[in-house]
Amino acid sequence: MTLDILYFAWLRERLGLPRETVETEAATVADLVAQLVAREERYAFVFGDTTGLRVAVDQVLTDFDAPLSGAREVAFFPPMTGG
Amino acid sequence: MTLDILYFAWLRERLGLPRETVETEAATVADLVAQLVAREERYAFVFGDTTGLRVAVDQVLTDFDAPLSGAREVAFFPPMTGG
Amino acid sequence: MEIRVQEAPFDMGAEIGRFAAGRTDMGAIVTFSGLVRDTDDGLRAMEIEHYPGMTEKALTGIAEEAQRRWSLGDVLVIHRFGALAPGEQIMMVATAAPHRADAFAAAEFLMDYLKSRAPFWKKETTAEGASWVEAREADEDALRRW
Amino acid sequence: MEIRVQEAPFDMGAEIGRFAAGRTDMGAIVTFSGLVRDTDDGLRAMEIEHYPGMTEKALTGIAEEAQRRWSLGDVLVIHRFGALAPGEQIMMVATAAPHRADAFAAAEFLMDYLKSRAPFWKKETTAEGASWVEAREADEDALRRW
Repeated sequence: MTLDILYFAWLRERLGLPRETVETEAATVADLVAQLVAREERYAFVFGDTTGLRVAVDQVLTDFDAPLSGAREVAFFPPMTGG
Repeated sequence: MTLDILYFAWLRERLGLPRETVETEAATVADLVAQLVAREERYAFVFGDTTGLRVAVDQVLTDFDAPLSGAREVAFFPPMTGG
Repeated sequence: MEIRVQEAPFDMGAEIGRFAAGRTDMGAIVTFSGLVRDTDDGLRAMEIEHYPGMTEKALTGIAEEAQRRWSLGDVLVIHRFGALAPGEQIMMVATAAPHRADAFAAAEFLMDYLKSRAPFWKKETTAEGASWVEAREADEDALRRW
Repeated sequence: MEIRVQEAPFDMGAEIGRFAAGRTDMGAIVTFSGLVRDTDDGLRAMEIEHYPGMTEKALTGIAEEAQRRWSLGDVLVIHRFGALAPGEQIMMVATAAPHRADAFAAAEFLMDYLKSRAPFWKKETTAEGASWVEAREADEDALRRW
């Protein structure tokens, strides 16, 4: 499965990239995070504590247990501060 | 004591006058109302049930027990409907 | 703080633009405006009577109380009297505050008190004739939450 | 219902004037606008990042939920992104309803959800440097009242 992964705010800055495309068989968001963390040091830093992070699958806010089957876009970001 | 008495909304319309000046020794608003009611039939109609009425003494909302000593202006009206 | 009681129409957009302009210390502005609403039996006109002198005092007192209760930068109240047509603006309040909770609470407080404690009376003319608007119990109840 | 996410400034007064114009079926209009506030350590600039695509969806979903919960005639949401200076308008919401309680509740609901559920992130630059604004626990708590 090909996934577009997007990063916003300080995650984008720390990783040094706003988006990337990955090939993955991850079943859930948490599986995907584990794969990323295993890949490079900078991901381990960003995803060290996911309790303070938010995730959206195909532009809908969800949680780290969410399944990825059929997903095309996953976004990671800190809590929102609009308004 | 000389008092200006003002009437608003349907009280003004029913009495047929927006204001009048009276000489009175009424000690309280309720005393003043009793004097007016004794004076003419149309006052009896308007003040028949004061629970649905409001009163202001010198432009400050108060109640029918309020003393009138030193007062110069008393206004009677229905509940307000601004906004 | 600005309190205006006037017969003339006002331009709500222009008033709010002016109220908000140039503030760098306030994060939140809340406005409420009341419009003459068409009724089911076809409202033709609304007439608002008020008590000159007391009206200004009552509105000023309500606005001062709001400023005591919440951290506000500014308050604006405009209320019209006289003849109004459906769709016309009857009144507006605006509050500016560093934080949104204060701006919202103060605007609702102003409206609740203005409704039942400022000396205005509405008379509606419809196809059925003219009648004074009756105060709603809900409006008196609304005061109890403050 | 109108949802706009834009980089360009907007004229709050003109937007509200337009939103309110010609309504004869709505008695109440409530607006909220958020302004860039100067901070104690001297805010120089604010940068707002957002998630194009999801932002519009999230705001539309929040506005639709408000319309389900309250009797509303109309809803307007405008939110900017990009670089903003102190005093500039970040965003606004407006609600029109037959009655004021609905207009107020819906506007507060929109703000509470927009704050914590629409994908915007603020970065502030002061004399001390640049930093991402942290979400406040109070904002998350505010959602629980609905």
